[in-house]
Amino acid sequence: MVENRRFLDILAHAVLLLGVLAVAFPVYVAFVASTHPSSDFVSGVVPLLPGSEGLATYREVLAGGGSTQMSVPIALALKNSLIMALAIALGKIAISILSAYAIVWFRFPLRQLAFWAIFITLMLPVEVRIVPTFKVVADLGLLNSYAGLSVPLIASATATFLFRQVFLTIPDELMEAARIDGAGPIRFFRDVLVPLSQTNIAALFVILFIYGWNQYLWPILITTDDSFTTVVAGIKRMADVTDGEPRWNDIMATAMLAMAPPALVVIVMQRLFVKGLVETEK
Amino acid sequence: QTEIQWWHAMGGELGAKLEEIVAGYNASQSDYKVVPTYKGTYAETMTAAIAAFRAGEQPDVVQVFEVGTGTMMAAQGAVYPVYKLMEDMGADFDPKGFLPAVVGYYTDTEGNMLSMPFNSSTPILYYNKDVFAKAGLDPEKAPATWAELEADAKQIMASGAAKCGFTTGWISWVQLENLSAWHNQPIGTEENGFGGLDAELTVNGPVQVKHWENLARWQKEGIFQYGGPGGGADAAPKFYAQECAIYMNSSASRAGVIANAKDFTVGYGMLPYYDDVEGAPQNSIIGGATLWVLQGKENDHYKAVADFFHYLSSPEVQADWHQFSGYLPITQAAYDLSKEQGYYDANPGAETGLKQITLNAPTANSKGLRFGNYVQIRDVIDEEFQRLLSGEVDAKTALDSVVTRGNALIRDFEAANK
Amino acid sequence: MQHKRTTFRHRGLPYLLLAPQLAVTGVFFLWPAGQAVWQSFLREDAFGLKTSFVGLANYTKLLHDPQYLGSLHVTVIFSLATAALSIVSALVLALAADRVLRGPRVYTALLVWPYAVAPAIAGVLWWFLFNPTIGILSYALRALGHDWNHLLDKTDAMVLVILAAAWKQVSYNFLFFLAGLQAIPASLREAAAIDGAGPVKRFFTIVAPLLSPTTFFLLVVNVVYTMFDTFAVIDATTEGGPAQATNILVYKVYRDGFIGLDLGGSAAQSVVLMGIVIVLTVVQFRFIERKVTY
Amino acid sequence: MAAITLENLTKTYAGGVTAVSGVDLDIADGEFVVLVGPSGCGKSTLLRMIAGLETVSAGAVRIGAREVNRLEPAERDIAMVFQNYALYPHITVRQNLSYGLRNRRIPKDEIARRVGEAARMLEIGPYLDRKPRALSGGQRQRVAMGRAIVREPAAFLFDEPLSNLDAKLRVSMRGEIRALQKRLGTTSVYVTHDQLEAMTLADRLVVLRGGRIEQVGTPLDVYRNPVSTFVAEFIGAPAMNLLPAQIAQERLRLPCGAAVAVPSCLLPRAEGPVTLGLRAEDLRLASPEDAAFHADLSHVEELGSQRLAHLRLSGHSLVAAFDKGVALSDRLALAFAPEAVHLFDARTGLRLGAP
Amino acid sequence: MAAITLENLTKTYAGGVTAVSGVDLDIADGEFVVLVGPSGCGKSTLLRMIAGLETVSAGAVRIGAREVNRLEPAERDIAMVFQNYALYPHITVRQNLSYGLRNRRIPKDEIARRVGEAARMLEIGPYLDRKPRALSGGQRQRVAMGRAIVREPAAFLFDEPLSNLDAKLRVSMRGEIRALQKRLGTTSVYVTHDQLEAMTLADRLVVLRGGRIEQVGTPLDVYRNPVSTFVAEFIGAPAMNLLPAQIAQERLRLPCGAAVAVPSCLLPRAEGPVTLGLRAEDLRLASPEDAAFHADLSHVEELGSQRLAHLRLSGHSLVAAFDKGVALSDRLALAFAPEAVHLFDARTGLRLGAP
Ligand SMILES: Nc1ncnc2c1ncn2[C@@H]1O[C@H](COP(=O)(O)OP(=O)(O)OP(=O)(O)O)[C@@H](O)[C@H]1O
Ligand SMILES: Nc1ncnc2c1ncn2[C@@H]1O[C@H](COP(=O)(O)OP(=O)(O)OP(=O)(O)O)[C@@H](O)[C@H]1O
Ligand SMILES: O=P(O)(O)OC[C@H](O)CO
Ligand SMILES: [Mg+2]
Ligand SMILES: [Mg+2]
Repeated sequence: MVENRRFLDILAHAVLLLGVLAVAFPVYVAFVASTHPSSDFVSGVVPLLPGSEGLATYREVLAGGGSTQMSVPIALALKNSLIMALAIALGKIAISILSAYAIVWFRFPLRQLAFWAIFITLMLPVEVRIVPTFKVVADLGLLNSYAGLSVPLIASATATFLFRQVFLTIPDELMEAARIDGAGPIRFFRDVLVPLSQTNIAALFVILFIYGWNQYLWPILITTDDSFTTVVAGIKRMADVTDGEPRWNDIMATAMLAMAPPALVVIVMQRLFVKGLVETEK
Repeated sequence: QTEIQWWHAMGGELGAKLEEIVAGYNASQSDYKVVPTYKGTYAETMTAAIAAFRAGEQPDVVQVFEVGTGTMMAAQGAVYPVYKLMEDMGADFDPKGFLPAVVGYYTDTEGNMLSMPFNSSTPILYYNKDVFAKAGLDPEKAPATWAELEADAKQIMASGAAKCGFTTGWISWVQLENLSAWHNQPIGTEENGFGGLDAELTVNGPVQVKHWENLARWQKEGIFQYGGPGGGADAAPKFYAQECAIYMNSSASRAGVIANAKDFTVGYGMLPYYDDVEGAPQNSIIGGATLWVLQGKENDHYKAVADFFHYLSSPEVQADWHQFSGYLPITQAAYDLSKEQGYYDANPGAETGLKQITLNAPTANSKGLRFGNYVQIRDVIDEEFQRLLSGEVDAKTALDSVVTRGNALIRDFEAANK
Repeated sequence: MQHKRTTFRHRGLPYLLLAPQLAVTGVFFLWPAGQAVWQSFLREDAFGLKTSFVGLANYTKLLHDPQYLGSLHVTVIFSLATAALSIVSALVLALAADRVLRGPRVYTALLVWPYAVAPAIAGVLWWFLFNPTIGILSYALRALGHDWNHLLDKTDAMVLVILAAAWKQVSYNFLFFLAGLQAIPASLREAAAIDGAGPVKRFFTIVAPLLSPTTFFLLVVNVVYTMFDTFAVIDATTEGGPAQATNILVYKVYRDGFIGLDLGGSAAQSVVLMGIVIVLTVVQFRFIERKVTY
Repeated sequence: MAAITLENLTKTYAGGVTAVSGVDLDIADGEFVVLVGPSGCGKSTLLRMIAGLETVSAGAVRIGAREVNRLEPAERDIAMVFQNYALYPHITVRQNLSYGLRNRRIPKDEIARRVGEAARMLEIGPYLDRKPRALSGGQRQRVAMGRAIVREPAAFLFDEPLSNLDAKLRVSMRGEIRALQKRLGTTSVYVTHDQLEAMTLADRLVVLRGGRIEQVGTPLDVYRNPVSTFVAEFIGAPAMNLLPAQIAQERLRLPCGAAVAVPSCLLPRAEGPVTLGLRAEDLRLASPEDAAFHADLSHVEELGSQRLAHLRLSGHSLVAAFDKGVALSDRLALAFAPEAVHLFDARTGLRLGAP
Repeated sequence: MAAITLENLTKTYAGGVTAVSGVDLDIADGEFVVLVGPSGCGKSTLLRMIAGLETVSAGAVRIGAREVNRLEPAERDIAMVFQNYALYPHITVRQNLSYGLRNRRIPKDEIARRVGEAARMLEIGPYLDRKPRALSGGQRQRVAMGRAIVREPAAFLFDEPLSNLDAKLRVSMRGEIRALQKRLGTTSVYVTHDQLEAMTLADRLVVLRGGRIEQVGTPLDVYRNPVSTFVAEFIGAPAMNLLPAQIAQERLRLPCGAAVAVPSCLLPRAEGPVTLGLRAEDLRLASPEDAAFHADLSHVEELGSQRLAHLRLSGHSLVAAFDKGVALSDRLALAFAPEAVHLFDARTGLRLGAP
């Protein structure tokens, strides 16, 4: 290190600790709120120390008992979220790796066109053209289905773009060596490319899982049947109450349950997560 | 077994009760099964149903609040008028058994009932008797006029019994639509829109302007606290937390009030009025929602719907729902049954709403409203009210703007439904 | 557009490989986008029972609609403020993390997880913190003399959505800045130190300019994020209010389309938004391609 | 094993660059040919056309008797060793070696035998179950060689296989490659831009320049009789000293004015300007009387075994190599043998007279 | 300009690695000292301690009269040239050169003067307004030098400044650096792992091994009298031949059994096993009778100016360098002068007897 100034080091730690606190504070409050009985919120301010109702609240929320705002048990919504997130992540990886392969290692008429047709959607979120997309999905009869929840969201080009970037960094010679070794395109893909992209695939999986899990508007729109509700979409339902008072403890418990899986994925697979994130964007 | 979908907007205690009623129905017979789905607020439920209709995934029955009536009525290929449904299905159905104040809102010009009344309400006034007592006011006497209310509120605040005088849900419904009806002021031309699609809003009259001026002033003085747009989700907690002594909202808020007001006694009163306005108090208009049947289903679905509606309008179910929720009894039979059961004696104040809508024979100004795109106009009203409260505009400008923007929406609707 | 020095010679295979992606993209992206364009020339009633062609009327209306222009204004403020807030705080954190020798990984782990929190959840959390009645932060603010009320006060509402949106985005920016900082060769900073530049001077004359590609990248990504991905944040907190003070463009598309049931107007807005996204995509793409070859 | 014949081989890239043009070359069965030349002269392109990795724009490549222009690389019966080794990073050394054989459905035991033999020959037995990343540069190089050997191809193609190694390792690997090729007797084409590597490895050297063959010959041949100043400067380190000179009256007049008598049989023409080439080791210290010319010492580099004297001669710099221990003064009297003289056309740079 | 003194300098990294231990070294004012040694021997660490980029674990660094252990790099009055040049990529060459001066608030016209002078000296005038990325490797190298020069520091520190350049450029840049330093007379410490660079540049060579100084001396000194087999193998190319041998009765018995008479004054001890070192150029062809030993020729490398004969002697390999043109048979009779003999302790590898 260039400077060995203690003051700067202490300042750096202080800034980081402050950052960690700022980042954690809302979640801490949510956790605290989830452990108090709902009556504690009717008057006054949210307490700052955990209460004793936690287990009961979570149990109740998971089973969906009693709460009419959320007419599906959260356990079911969690399952739906999981299915949706997995379908999006796996589906996107599968179609993207194939198309990136075609774009990088083949020259063919209309390649340019295919390239732009795919990449024009790179940053085009579904929200922007939500009404017609909804209509298309409805016309295809995909409302209230896992396919409807996931397929329209696997189309975006981010993953294709990542694979393209990864493939471009693979030395030309590797494919040449494989060709000399008698491998055709399929064999090269299977024997070399896929195994080589393993960590990229895993990293991308982490990112896409989070992306899929966190979807909000889309599941709200295309599910009219509560047995397909996802947990992130469902929370809004709990917060909107007519002529009554939101059940804060239930809402916050649901929020905790909704953010725990992706947050855990990030923390446990931090290395893959960072890799996936940095790569999908650059 | 035929399964029918019912999308509704009943959250909280009301939702629980609704599910109980449905469960009761499902248990009462084995041919049909009703599946209730909570779809959020009234506006969300209605728009979700419309979007679903476009996508061919509509529910059989959808609960639409009173101000959606204009839009639903105009959609002739989309809704199955209830009178016709009952007729087609040969159900045993007597439109005359319904309270006129209720069905008037939902009938076409020929007097046919288009949707099935289920939960009709009207706004009333709730107050905290303990706070009143603490402030040295008579806890048995609700303020009857706005002047009294202002005076009471000041005394309450001065005594420290509560931080604020009053709050309210549904600004548009309570403090504009009902305010107009209660003071016999027109909300729009063409008999508040009942006369045709070419109506225009007229809510920028002097009474409305004066009231909104007062609300803005009271808010600044702390007498009034805003509870948010739409239903006013933040209003109820202020009342429950004893922050505000008075709370105006739907009679159907009663269920929630009873459930949440554990530490104090609640009093009930009619909406306040300005005693210098001639003809006030007239009568309040109903709110709440009715059940609309959507087209595009198999016949057996409609059979099921008819059967279910029959069950819903039975005096027992209606009386139970009315007593639990605070919604008006929509049939004479349910009302009579409740009386018979001694419900009103045991629950003083429970009859307030009913008395209020029947206070006088409705005039053209007080029988309700029926404009196209009114759901969107409600958003406009909320926005303009927020502008008023934040000091951006004065009451006159806000209401003028409601009229201009509202009229534009009505024109859009007219154009699209030609 | 790059490809490999040697490529496979097959004719049919590449089309086969592209088929699934092209199909999904075509059906769920391009086709709806085309629909949006078509719809933007129509007027329709809510139930879709009556349709008429109105030409550019929806666009003209849009351009003269003070609500729409207001939303444009709101979007610009919201995007820039969120981007600025999250970028600056992330940069400060990244600089600190880059400086500490021990435990940067621990700090990183503690800082990155909000990225995993759904925008909707982030919105709910901050909405709860700032709830005028029971929220702990509004309580604290009241104690400090500010009567927080995002239900009425436009500034409060804007601050709320900016905080919620930025909170979630800080971790993302942090990671990129940290990577950017670590990619600056240590020898450059050492050279600058030998050249007599202290830490502050080094930051402004060497580190900041070298980070500028990262910063530019983050700026575009953050603007895209705030313009489009914060839908859920808005929906879970202010729903565009009060008085449309936080009604950003993408939220307005949804509200006018699904709640307002003004399909033509909403479609016209979609088309405008898609134009914006495509411009941003091209800008970003240029930038990425340049970096790859650099 | 097979001979390789290139006939009028030409490559024009899509962009319009003609990287190789009209190359004719016969490579005998078992011969070790090195393609050498500066960066961008088309060495890799030429090699890759032989391998089938680039299409041929004109001309033909023949391996053995077959014209292979249209064959896939895998069908040409060649093996290639790449500069970056191009080992499959995700599989073990053993799998790397056997991949090509498995693709060709060679029986398992035959694969095992060949891999074992190659491993023994290259002494990579202990690493067979490691992944390439766990190997040092030299070991990776050997594995890359091994992958080529197990295929038992008709020819080896090498594209700068040693340039990723450090100097010491490069020297020893170069010995190994040479020894191995001798032993297997496989026809080999080897690309490098390092003249030392070219000199020490080749049976025959092909010097390329701008896509064309400049000179073909044994290393010593090329060293002794470069056909042009281009080759003269390229082959040999330190590079050959080149000085402008004049021929007049059987004498060679140097820039400093000194004139050296040269037997006329060695002089290609009677008159005119030429470029004089002298190798550093062909300059020797002379007594002032014997001296062909005098030059100023600018500095000396001590290589330990040798002393390199950097000299100035009327504005031209030249280098002379001396044995260690030789004492050098500030101004040196230098001489050279007439046979050591290389003469080139002053304008075209082409060698004058007999090689 | 100033002398640099290192006293018992030691560096232990946080991880526990002791990269440099107990180094004592006096570098005279104006001297050009090269630190050389294999990768990881602590060269960079030593240099960076002088620069102030690493803290000192024990001992002292003195520049001129001052102990600088606790001074920031900027306060030490040194300039450093990095392996990757470390040019600021976002500003022009001119701004790169002047950055350090501006930080020190040198007046504008003085800055302009110094930059102009450095640019002239290094011939980078035409590139002054380019950004570094628009320069070639050699040009970047010069700019890096320029940045050091304009500072007019007490000492230059170089960390492998040439290792990113290709072979030809490296040779010419090495000449330029040497000339420049001579001209400016600035004390310089230069790190490299290339022994040739070390030999040709250094006034004094410091050979490091495992964080300790193995030998200090002029390049020729070190070449001629390596203190250990480590130095003997490291300095000189090809590396010194090392053979196990026995001393008995004033004779040196080689592995092949041959015994060579060596004057006893040259023998450090009367008896026992030793390691015999012989440089390739010290071996000469002899008549069978004169031969000290016979060896089998395994192969010859033609370098053009030289022929390197790779030989086998009872299982040991050795290399002999011959002039070009020398004819070599399959079995060579070789001799060497008694003075050419280097003897090392067979166990410790340390040089035996007088240097
Ligand atoms: N794929 C390509 N497309 C267009 N031009 C190319 C391509 N590959 C090489 N070239 C050009 O062809 C010429 C010869 O390139 P080639 O790679 O054969 O040179 P080389 O002798 O191998 O050089 P080096 O020693 O740098 O590897 C160069 O001018 C190069 O720019
Ligand atoms: N920052 C560090 N932390 C811990 N150990 C280090 C650090 N830097 C270097 N080392 C170790 O110190 C020893 C000496 O490293 P140094 O970089 O000085 O070697 P070097 O002689 O410069 O090698 P090279 O020729 O590869 O540059 C090595 O073992 C290295 O692994
Ligand atoms: O809260 P409710 O159900 O009484 O309805 C209130 C209003 O009528 C809604 O428009
Ligand atoms: Mg090449
Ligand atoms: Mg080093």
